[in-house]
Amino acid sequence: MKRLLTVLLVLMLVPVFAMAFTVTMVTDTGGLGDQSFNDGTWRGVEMIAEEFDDVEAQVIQSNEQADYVPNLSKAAEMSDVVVAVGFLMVDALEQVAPQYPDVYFIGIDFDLSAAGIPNVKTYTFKEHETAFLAGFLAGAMSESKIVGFIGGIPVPAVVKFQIGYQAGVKMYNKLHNENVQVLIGYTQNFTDSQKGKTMTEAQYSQGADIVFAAAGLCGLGTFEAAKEKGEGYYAIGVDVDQDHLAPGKILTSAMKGITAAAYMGVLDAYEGYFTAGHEELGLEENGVQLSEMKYTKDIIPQWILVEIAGLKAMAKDGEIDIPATEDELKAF
Amino acid sequence: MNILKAILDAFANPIFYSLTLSAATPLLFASLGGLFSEKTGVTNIALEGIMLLGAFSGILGTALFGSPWIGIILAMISGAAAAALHAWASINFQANQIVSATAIILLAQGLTGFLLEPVFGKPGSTEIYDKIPKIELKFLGKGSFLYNMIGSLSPFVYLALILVVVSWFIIYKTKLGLRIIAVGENPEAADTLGVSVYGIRWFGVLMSGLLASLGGAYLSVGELGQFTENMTNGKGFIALAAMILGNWTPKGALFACLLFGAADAMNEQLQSNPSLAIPSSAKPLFNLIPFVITLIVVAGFVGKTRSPAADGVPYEKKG
Amino acid sequence: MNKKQWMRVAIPIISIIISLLIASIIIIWIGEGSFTDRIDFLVEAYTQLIKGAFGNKTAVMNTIIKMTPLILTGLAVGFGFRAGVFNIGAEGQMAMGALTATIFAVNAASLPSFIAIPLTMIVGMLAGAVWAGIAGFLKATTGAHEVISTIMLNWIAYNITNWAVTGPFNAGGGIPKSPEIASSAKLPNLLTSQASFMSFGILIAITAAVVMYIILYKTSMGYEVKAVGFNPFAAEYGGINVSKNIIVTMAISGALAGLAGTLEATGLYYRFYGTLSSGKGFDGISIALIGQNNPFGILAASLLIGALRTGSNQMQFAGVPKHIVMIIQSIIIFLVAAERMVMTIMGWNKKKGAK
Amino acid sequence: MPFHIPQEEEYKDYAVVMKGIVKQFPKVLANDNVDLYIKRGEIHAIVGENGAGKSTLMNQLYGLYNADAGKILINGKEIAIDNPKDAIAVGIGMVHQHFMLVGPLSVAENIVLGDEPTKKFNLFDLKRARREVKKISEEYGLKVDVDAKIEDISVGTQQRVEILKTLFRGADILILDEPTAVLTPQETEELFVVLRNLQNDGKTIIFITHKLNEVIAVSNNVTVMRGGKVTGQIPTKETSTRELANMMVGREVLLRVEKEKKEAGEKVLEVQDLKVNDNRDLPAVKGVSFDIRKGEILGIAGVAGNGQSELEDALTGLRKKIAGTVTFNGVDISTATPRDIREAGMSHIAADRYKYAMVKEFTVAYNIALGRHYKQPFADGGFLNHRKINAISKELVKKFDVRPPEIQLSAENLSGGNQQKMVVAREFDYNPLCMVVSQPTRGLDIGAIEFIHSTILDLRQEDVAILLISMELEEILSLSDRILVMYEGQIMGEVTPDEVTMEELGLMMAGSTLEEARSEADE
Repeated sequence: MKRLLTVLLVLMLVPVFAMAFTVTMVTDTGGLGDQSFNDGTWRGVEMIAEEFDDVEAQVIQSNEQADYVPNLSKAAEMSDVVVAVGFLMVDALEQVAPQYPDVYFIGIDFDLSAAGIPNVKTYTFKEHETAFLAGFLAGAMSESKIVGFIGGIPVPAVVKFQIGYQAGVKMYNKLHNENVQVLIGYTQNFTDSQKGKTMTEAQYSQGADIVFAAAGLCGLGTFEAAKEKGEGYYAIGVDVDQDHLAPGKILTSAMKGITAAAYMGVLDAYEGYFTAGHEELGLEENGVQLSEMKYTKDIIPQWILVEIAGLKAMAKDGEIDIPATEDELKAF
Repeated sequence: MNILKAILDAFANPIFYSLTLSAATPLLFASLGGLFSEKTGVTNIALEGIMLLGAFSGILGTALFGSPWIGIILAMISGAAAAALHAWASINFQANQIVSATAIILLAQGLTGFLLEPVFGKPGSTEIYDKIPKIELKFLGKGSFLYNMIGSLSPFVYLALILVVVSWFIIYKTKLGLRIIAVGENPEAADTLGVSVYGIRWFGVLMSGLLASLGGAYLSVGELGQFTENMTNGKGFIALAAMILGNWTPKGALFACLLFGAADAMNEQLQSNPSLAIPSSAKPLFNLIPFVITLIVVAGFVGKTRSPAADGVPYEKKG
Repeated sequence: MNKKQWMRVAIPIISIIISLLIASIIIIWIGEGSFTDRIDFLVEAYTQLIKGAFGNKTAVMNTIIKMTPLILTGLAVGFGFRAGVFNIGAEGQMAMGALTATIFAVNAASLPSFIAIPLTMIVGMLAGAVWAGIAGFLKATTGAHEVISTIMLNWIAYNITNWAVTGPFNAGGGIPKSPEIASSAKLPNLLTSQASFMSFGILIAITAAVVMYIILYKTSMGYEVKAVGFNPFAAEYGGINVSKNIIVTMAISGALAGLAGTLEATGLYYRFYGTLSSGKGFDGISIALIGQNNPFGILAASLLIGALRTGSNQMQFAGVPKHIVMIIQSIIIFLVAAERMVMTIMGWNKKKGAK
Repeated sequence: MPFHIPQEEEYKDYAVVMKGIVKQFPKVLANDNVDLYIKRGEIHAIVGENGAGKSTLMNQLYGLYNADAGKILINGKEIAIDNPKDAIAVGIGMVHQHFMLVGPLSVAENIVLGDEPTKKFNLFDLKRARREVKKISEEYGLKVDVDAKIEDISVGTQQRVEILKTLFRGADILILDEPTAVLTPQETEELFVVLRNLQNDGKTIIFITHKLNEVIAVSNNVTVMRGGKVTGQIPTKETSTRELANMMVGREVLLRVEKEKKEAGEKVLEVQDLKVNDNRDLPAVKGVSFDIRKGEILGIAGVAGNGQSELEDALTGLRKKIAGTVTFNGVDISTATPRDIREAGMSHIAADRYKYAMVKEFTVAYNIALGRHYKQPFADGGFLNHRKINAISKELVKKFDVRPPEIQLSAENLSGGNQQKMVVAREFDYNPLCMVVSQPTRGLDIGAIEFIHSTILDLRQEDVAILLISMELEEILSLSDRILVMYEGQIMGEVTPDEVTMEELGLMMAGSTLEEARSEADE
């Protein structure tokens, strides 16, 4: 009730004082420039700020785990909406949000619904669903019948990408009675792009011709490796549409709707439709998808695109249950 | 038996060798750099920072002048500048060399992170720019084992190998090298013979800047065509370890870097080898391989290494 | 206070002033508008920096939270330096200490607090001690250079801890963190303010500094450590077992770093994160050096760095990037290292020659 | 004929004239208006105690220090010598007391360093370097193996390398700072031959020493220094060691210690077939056996590098024993640690004071506690007892006349002699049964030497067994009851001081047995 009053009061005052609606994003230690969820979220926040004159957006970057609580607190003190990015912030958000009941909190890439805090909305993504389609595409496109996967640190999002990718390949094998194999490697970090590159080259040398990197900045090395390797070798991007980073060499990108989630979350808060809780965005919600394949549409045979579209429809309708864990994959 | 087969697979794979070389290259540049500095008696643990500056300046030069070659030059200039700072403090002001170097690492991390936004317009990483093209040895026959092994390498790889020979030559075959050893072992003796201790030490430290920055430039303009924050990822420290492991000789540094590169390449080959049915949750443990091997080599096979006698000891001119 | 002691205090302070001046130039450079606008911007930036570090109760608490592990890693590195060993491995020791302590603390539910808390600390310190002890042992027995071995052990620790929190020791849900520790092992809070809480870890860290001071200056053990650090040959001549001392020093150094990690796990996060150490081991090197390897100097240096780091988060609101603090820190360290440079700048550098 | 002080017009006949040299160090006035006249072609000795300012003066001539006042004339021309390069350019070469050699480099490389012959592209021409070094080494009869590494050759050879270094640079004026300190009498004699040859070749030689008989033996003129001032200039022929000693010290000195006769007691230390390796793991002590009794001084004579320091280290537990047994006071200490050995009652004055016997960064009080820092009365239950440490230190500093008597001063701020007194004070305070004393007076001035010698003799009176290792033959001869001569890790024979001559001892130190030495000396 009190909160509603506050919101009403704010809304009434807006035309009079043109008081700004402040959105503060707190990055995790990856910081801006990670070409992944920090950048994607920031893009979403910026879109709102560009769209509405009275929305101001700012960002605080965190240096270490210990910064999350103070940074979220500071952000809460000066803003109407705080966007917390990255799964490592889950505990900090749980700690901070109840202290600032008048501020909306949006969490990206983790689920805090179990805590039942009324001013927190979190989003996660069904990475395995988009990876599933990417895996199918890779399986179908592979000449060598071997495809690769490179992960950063095996955190949930990365593992879901891996499982979904493997499931996609398995699906292709089943449908076309093939035996495409998946090579899997982990760089154990999200920043060492040279390592990403050498690991990709290693997988190419072991017969893979398409490598999917779900490893943050390491993926930049994967693209470089694909470029250098030349004809017949491809990479697959992750998180955001990375196709333009190596036009024609990145078959597709397994995108998460980070930007959209951030945009929707902030917009809801701005327009007064904020609902607490959690949303897991999958194919069905258009929360994850493959990129539009701007540069590769022409090299991918039509039948593959058609089959992918079919699988996507089936997944949306719940006719395929895409696995998200190792056990589910085995059963799949 | 699978693991043995997987290891043999790796050795049979020509790319294993080219990956060994490309993993060893940045380390080798920095190791040789550290070697020059320490041979003259100035420790330089700032290699990590100098590499990072080199990587950044390499891309900066490429972005400003459109040529990665100019990027390399700029990288070397920035590396020399950082080294000059270290030299100035530790030679002329007899500063604690470890502290001064620690400061330079921090400065490099702070400065490159800070400058990304004002210079390239966004934090974290830059756009992709041109990089130095690889040297293709077409005569080996594209696709042949030998071609896959060494047929397509960055010029940096050759440069690093050449620099091993050049460094060996400078240190052991020239007048300058004789003076470098003398200053690193007994600066007072050198001083009494009219050899400029400060001059030789400045040379050594500046060389470490030039070489280590090349190692950094290799990562940015040689491998990726872009700079990302903290992209050296501790390679400078590994290079330092390689230099010590190599007992302060160019040849030793070469072997130590190759060992590390090979261990790293082996890790990559083993992780992805499908014949080893390893659950993905255990794969990260493979990344331990290079470090464990180095530790074993250091402890078991090399034992005591001997640093130049005056390494790390500031020299104060008399009078 | 004689002149020499006075200089030891004066030089770091002058270094701080000079570095802030240099940072000011950078801030003015990135500012926009007229010169007065830029000056306003500078004033605003530093106001935010100070506010962020000391502006209110929460800020002070945050500064103290930051400085707690820094005190301990600073002591760890500084203690090593005293015995002539360069422990670059505080990073790994901190992580291993925290991980082990967390594993213990997660399973400590059946123990009462007054047992669980000290026992967890001992476990964490032991783990750090063992991890550093490996390097000490290798140095003492095979002569392996501690710089190489601790660097390698850092990487090994990094990979092991990351594997542990994503694999066998994962809290579930896959986020790279361990399960929460038993409440009996959590450090009680000394202060709380809004969302922040501050455990009594700081008291432990300060106690550790005092204990280190006593060890270094009041015990025969400290005497031996210093003798080995200054002159291992003379130490051996004086009947001191140099190898044993190196191992013990490394182990104590590692125990301090392990304690740093343990306090983070049991007083701040209540669990282990893969990113827990995040460079604090390396910060320990600068802190030990700014504090001139003196436990109380290290306390002061930790406060300085902790405050700069905390304040820098707030400074971002003024539009100054976080990296500026790293630049400030690097200049301070550089000038402390090159103290003669400072003395020359201040015109104190009389003709040297006293040997 | 008294010493001739040249007038300005005569300066051209003088290789070196230093006039009114003043050099102020932060705490001492090292050179106080010093005049020095060195005639061309002469051997000129500069004598003085440690700290008299000899080395400081020479370091200015060689450009290592810059004078605060005064001028330097070389062959009559005033010249500014700002660094060694300038000195080398006017033909000055210097052999320093602490050799300035680079261990891992070869003899030839060391000699040409700084003035290297080069090939095309500025490449170092090792062949030519070897050739040139060989040539001058033969020319002056200074035999060296040009390819040997410095760290592998004897001290005597290292000195030859040092002299060759100056000759290689075409030096006409050679400064030798305490060149005989490390040589056998024979080597010293050889050195003198070399010096005379050089003199015949027209070289001018400045010879710094505190051994007065050497001054008499080799020099033409002497300048005596004390406390930074010149206290005497005299032609050698017209003076005596006694007169020089008085000028040097400023008072009458006893040149010979008086030793009371004393019967030795029971065996305290027994060494049997001891074998020890050196740092490079090569045999250094090759099976020696001896024993020491209570109240006797056993001297070990020998040229540096013949296994004495390895023997010293092995007895005191600092070095592993490869074979043999050492029994101390009835207990086998063959594998004991330094602490065990100290606990058993052996104390040790190490040859290398800076490296072993003290921690220069520690205070005097802390240095006095070294070795006993862990036990009563210095420590109590693991805690240092600073009150006791300070009280004991104060007492010892007073008793042994360590100056300045400030126990909280860092040891590095004491002079060499006072550092040694501090070490001696500590080791004496152990109340040892046996004491290993190595090079106890190296680098000390006469006053300190007198003091330390008499203290060692006091210890003997207290029935302590003393092993005295020294390269100073006079010291060995005047203090020891029995003398063992070591050569290449073996004992060449045992003699008593009154049955042997200096010459015979010298021959034994060079590898002859006592009989061979006697017959050779007779010839």
